[in-house]
Amino acid sequence: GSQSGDSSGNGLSIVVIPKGTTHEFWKSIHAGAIKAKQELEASGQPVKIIWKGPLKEDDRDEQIKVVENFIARGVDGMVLAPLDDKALVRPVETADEAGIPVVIIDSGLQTDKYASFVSTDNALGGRMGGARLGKLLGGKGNVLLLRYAVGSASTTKREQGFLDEIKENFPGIKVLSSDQYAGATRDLAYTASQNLLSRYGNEVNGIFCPNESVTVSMTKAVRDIGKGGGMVKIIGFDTSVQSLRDLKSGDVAGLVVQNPVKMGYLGVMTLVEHLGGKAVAKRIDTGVALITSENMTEPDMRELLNPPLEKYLGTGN
Amino acid sequence: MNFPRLGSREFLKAVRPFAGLFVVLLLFALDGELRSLFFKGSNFKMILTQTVIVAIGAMGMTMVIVSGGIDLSAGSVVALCSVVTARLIEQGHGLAAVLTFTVLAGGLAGLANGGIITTVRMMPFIVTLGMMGIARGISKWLANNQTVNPESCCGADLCRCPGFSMESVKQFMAYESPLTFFPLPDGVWLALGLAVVMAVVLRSTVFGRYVFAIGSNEDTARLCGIRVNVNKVAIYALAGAFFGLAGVMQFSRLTQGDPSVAIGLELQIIAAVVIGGASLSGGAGSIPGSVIGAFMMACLANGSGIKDWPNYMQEIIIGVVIILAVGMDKVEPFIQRLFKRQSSSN
Amino acid sequence: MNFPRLGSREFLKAVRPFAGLFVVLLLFALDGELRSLFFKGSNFKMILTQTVIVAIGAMGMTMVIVSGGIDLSAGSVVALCSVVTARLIEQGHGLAAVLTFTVLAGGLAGLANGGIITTVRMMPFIVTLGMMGIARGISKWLANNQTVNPESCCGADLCRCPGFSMESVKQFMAYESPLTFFPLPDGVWLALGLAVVMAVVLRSTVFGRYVFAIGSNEDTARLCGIRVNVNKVAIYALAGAFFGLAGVMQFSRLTQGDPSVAIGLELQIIAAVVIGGASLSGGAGSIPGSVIGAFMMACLANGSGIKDWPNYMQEIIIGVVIILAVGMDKVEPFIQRLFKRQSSSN
Amino acid sequence: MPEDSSSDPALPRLRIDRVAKRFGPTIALDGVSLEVAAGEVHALIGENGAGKSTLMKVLSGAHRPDAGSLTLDGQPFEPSDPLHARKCGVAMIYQELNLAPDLSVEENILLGREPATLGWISHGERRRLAKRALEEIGQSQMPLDTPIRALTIAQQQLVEIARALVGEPRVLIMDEPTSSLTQVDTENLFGVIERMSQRGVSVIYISHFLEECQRVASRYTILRDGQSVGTGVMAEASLEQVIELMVGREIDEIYPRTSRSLGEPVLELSDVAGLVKPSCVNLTLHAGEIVGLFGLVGAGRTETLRAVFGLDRLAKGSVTVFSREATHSTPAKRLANGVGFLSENRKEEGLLLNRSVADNLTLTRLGAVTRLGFVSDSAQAATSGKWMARLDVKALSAAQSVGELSGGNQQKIAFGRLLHHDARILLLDEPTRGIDVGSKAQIYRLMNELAGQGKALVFVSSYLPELLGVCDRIGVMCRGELSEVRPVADWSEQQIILTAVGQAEPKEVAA
Ligand SMILES: Nc1ncnc2c1ncn2[C@@H]1O[C@H](COP(=O)(O)OP(=O)(O)OP(=O)(O)O)[C@@H](O)[C@H]1O
Ligand SMILES: Nc1ncnc2c1ncn2[C@@H]1O[C@H](COP(=O)(O)OP(=O)(O)OP(=O)(O)O)[C@@H](O)[C@H]1O
Ligand SMILES: [Mg+2]
Ligand SMILES: [Mg+2]
Repeated sequence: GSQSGDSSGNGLSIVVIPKGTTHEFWKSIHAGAIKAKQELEASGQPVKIIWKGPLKEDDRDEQIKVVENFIARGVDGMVLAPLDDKALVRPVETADEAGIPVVIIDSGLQTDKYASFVSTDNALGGRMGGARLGKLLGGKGNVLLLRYAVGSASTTKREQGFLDEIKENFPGIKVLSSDQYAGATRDLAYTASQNLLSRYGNEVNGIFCPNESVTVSMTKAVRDIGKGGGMVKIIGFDTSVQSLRDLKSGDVAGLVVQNPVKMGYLGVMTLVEHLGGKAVAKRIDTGVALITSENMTEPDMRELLNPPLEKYLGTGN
Repeated sequence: MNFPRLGSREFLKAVRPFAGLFVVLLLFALDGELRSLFFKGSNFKMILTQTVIVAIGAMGMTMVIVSGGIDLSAGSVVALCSVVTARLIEQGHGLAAVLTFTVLAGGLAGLANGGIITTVRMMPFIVTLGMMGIARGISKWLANNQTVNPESCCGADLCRCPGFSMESVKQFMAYESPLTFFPLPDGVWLALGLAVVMAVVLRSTVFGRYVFAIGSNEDTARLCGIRVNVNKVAIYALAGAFFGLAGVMQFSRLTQGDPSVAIGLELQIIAAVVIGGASLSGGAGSIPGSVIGAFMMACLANGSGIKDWPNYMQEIIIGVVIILAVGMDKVEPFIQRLFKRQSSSN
Repeated sequence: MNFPRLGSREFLKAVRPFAGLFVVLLLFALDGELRSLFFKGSNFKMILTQTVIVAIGAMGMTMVIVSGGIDLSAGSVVALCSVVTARLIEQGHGLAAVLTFTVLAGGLAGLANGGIITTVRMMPFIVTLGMMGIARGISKWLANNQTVNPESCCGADLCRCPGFSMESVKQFMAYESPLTFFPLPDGVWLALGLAVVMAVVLRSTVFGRYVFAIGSNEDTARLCGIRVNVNKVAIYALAGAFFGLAGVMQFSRLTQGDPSVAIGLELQIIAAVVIGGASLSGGAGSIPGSVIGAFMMACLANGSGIKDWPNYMQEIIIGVVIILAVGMDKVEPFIQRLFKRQSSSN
Repeated sequence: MPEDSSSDPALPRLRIDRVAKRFGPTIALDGVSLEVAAGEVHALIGENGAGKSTLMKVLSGAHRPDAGSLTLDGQPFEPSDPLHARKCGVAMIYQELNLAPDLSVEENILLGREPATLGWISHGERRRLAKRALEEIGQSQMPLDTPIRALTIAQQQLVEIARALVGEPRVLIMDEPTSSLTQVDTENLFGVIERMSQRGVSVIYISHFLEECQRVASRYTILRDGQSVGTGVMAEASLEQVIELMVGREIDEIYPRTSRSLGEPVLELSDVAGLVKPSCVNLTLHAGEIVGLFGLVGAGRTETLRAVFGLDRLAKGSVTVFSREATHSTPAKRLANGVGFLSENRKEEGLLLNRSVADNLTLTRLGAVTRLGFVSDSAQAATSGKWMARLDVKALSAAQSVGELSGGNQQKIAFGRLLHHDARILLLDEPTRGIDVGSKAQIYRLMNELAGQGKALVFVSSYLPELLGVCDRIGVMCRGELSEVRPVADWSEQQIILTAVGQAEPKEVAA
């Protein structure tokens, strides 16, 4: 793949393909990738980072097209957050055949034709959320799980981790509903949350939300019915400007956070190492943490919560 | 105004969307579980609020469809305008300016639609399909591919908070007291007021009749001296303005400008308009019908959400209802004959 | 067959989609960066493969649109059939059975569309809008709200692997050697073959002529002894069968049955058909045109994808091109006059 | 001679000077000149495709002329669009109906000139104006709130006429206003025209019924191939002269009749009734005869033919075709049995306007142009060429869209389809509607020929002279019932009309 025209002059060209582009999570991944690029350039290894998400988010077919188009274009390597753990198998294998190594980030893929897999332990994240919720409720009460979207491997693992934790360690807690899907956008998630709450609003004590859009929407819906401020304990996943506000105000009882900057950074770094001929670990964990209103002022949590995005992505546009 | 006679074809047509709604509510009332959960003031308040965006969009779309056109760019324009609202708030404009400029932005997109449709004489389906991509692209560009959260710049350290009109815009869709029917959010009142105004405009102004004439037979309208092109441009621009307003509501609902919101909204809006009695070949339709159509769809979604049916059931049911609501037309001849027999036996 | 004269209106109409494609390729060739990256055999192979699903869908849609209808359920039916394929493979059916039953499933959805449209005499837009929700719902139900991955049941410990036809289906869209033009995946050949067959069917069989007649004027067609309803049902059913086949291809592409795939695909397919010269009011259109339309859209997406443009640029450009490609019609009179002047000066 | 106070009597009201117009390769107008004085009724006469409608569309602002000038009351007149023309006082009744089917009668009459203040329609005023316009043409009983689509074609035509009268036009153009009117309504219309002309309105009257032109017009102009070939005072011209100028040759006999022998009964209707109309029709049609059906608008002739052809459902009665009972049927089966139907409404129902002449001609019997299972374009073109030559169709080629042809030529294509189908029973609903005299003669000749070949024809028409000239037997329909079908010789014109208006029946019962 390194015979392609545009990589000769300015070093390696690497494409980073997120699942989508509008969630703030992906912005942090982007920042991490740029961070890696800056460090590599400083150390004399020029790298061109191409940031390209699928046109229609949450559309597997679109992401496959993006991967294919970059195989055709002939980049040196790919960092990919697969929308689906199976659908992206063939494109990744095709890339491998064409001599383009791929590092998988964020969400797993059911093949071994990749260079490395850099991500959070999502099941662990789900379990951490479950444990926290269980403790907050004192081991009894009713909880809800609003799932994210069909087929997303990372969130499915979190949802499973959460359910496993509740089932194994908190037998006194009843899961009221765990088969509703929020859908891919905040708007869909908000409507789904409202409708779920108009049924269970009176009996629910705790809610687990497996990603950012569901967390924000569910919190808003809970506030709408007048149960904000901790009357219903909400454990969310990932951070955004809004969910941090909610954490501060006490509407959200805890957020399980990943380290997306690290994920983007390690994704690119690992790929470059691999391209340089070095052996890289097949699985790299970027860690999870649970943030509550108590520990959110601690320095390392702060770093997690407010990644210096501007530093890497520039301000504004 | 002359009101259609009871049992006449016009009467049945005007009443059809209400009948559809009535049937849906009746079915819900028959279900014991739903009866208590669905028929609550607070729940209706929520449904009304969920209806606002589709209803406002449906008012614009009704005009377009009655005039024989279609606007597939509605969803994208709503997303675009939600981003425009966010950006305007961010820049510290007041409520009036935010509303005006957002509505203008929507109107501009509509103007482009109408302009291309009339000057190049192209099918509205294609032009607005193109505009669907264009508006979506522009909204992503404007939003820098992210959601735009204007509040975020309103930290405590800033003396002149640029997002000072945020709270007023948020108010449109905010529940003040979530457990009662009143007070309804401002957005609901706004939508109701607009519906009344638009119903009268479409029914009793020269412009409104021209909309029907153009949709019924464009050549005739032209030969009768109606400036078809000017009117069409006005129709699309006005519809765009409504989508712009719906964009403000969309922002208010999410409290953020989201360039990827409202995908497929155009089909929901079109469905509402058609359930409300409009004909896609033009010349027929009404604002009250369309608004009721939007409300009926929201009721359905809410009801099946409450009943904890899986999502797929909900999709199937809404699909079936769309077909049934419009297909009811075909049952009318029977009802009509029934009425006729009664009146003749008197 | 008699070929239309050079410069005649028919000629320009037939040639239009090709001209559009030519313009797109020319623009790409002018760009230094794209020239080397885009015009590569391996890249064209990818574009062709990416075209297959839309192209197969467009063949069915062309018939529907030429007959004066529209099918908004195409995307949902494709998703449904990708799930059906997955389930059939899971149950251990052979390749022939999988293909047959999936295509039948699609045909059944189309049959339902056509049946309702003709017996209840409803607008196709509404019926297929309803079917869009219904098919999507059914596919989610069939898939149990998950993606269906038939391979997964094919563990080493199972003696009779139930997914034995998986590999053959996957083969349709598999790149054997990603860096060369040949061999093309089977799916591309299948689509090309079908295009030839369908072009002849639509152009030169009695059924094909009936499709045009119905789209041109249904009343006239009825008066001329064409069994309009029977033919319409056949048209929608056949179109459904094509969407079913596209579903198999969709499965092959994702190697999984995905109930949430192909959202909005119907609009892409319709755009391809219309770019290919069809009229949404019926009576005009052609298979080669539609296939070229699909190919052109894939070229555009590929080109702007390769060129590192941000997503929003891509969406805007595709939107603009849809409008331009169809609007080219209006430039024709000028071209026509040009040709005439030349031929008269000879 | 009525005087118009507003204009100088020396100036013609309207002057058309060397106007030319072409549509692509078709030269529709090739330097036409014409003068109309105030208060004059001017007949514009010409074959199908001569350019009459095009000239009038230029006048009404629907088309822009390529060359030439128009003058209205001495002022240059360049209508940019129909609105402009109407404002200048030029109103037009178009040949093809131009109504908004979803709007009510009242709304259609005042479409484009609603009485309004600041954009708000004044409903009362609109109603008043609409009523007045309808009263003027003697149609005060027309329901004002009914949507147009619920009216019959004749009623629709009347609405169009009413619309043209709104707003006091200076020039009123009527393009075949009587093509679907009955005699009574036609008489009414003539009254209107007279009153208008007395008021100083200039009327341009286009019709293929030359007697009508003779009755209402004071002067005439003849168009041929887009050129004016003659003009003069109507009273001084003989019909033969006019026809010769129009057609460019002499027509020896308009209603040819060769002797023919009556064959077997091929179509028997007994007590046929539709859902609404007809209520009772009994008819036996023999091979080799032409049976005419006369009646007023709404008498149910169209419905009778539609029901027989299988387009509408039959409520009761039976239909026997070629001695085989086949009451309930579909158009497909009827066509297969050799029954053909020509619709009175070629634009809405009779033709595929955006398809080629060839497709339209061969559609019912594509089998004849199918080779090895595929429709052969060359066979289609050859077959169509044959019929086009036979019917003298004016078209560029068999590949031209039917929609681009003139009205009369379109009608010929619709007729030609029955010939290609080789139908043995032809149900013809107003086959000569909108056709010029030359072509009419041709169609009569053709009908005569077909009957001579042993085919059976039902000929529905509202134009009595042609029925009397062509048919062997005539039946009259009134309110859904068909009278006794008698040989032409047994009818007098007077009797037919009395029967049609329903006044002959009591006498018959008494006798
Ligand atoms: N819009 C058009 N496009 C192309 N050709 C046209 C158009 N309108 C009229 N023509 C052609 O112009 C010529 C004159 O047509 P026009 O309708 O004026 O005839 P006419 O005298 O009114 O005939 P008729 O008695 O049949 O109504 C015809 O050859 C017709 O085919
Ligand atoms: N089923 C139908 N669908 C559409 N139009 C119809 C139908 N039946 C009748 N018509 C139209 O209604 C009009 C009135 O037809 P009807 O049979 O009542 O009168 P008629 O005796 O044929 O009168 P005329 O031919 O003089 O108008 C006709 O112009 C016909 O085209
Ligand atoms: Mg004419
Ligand atoms: Mg009739």
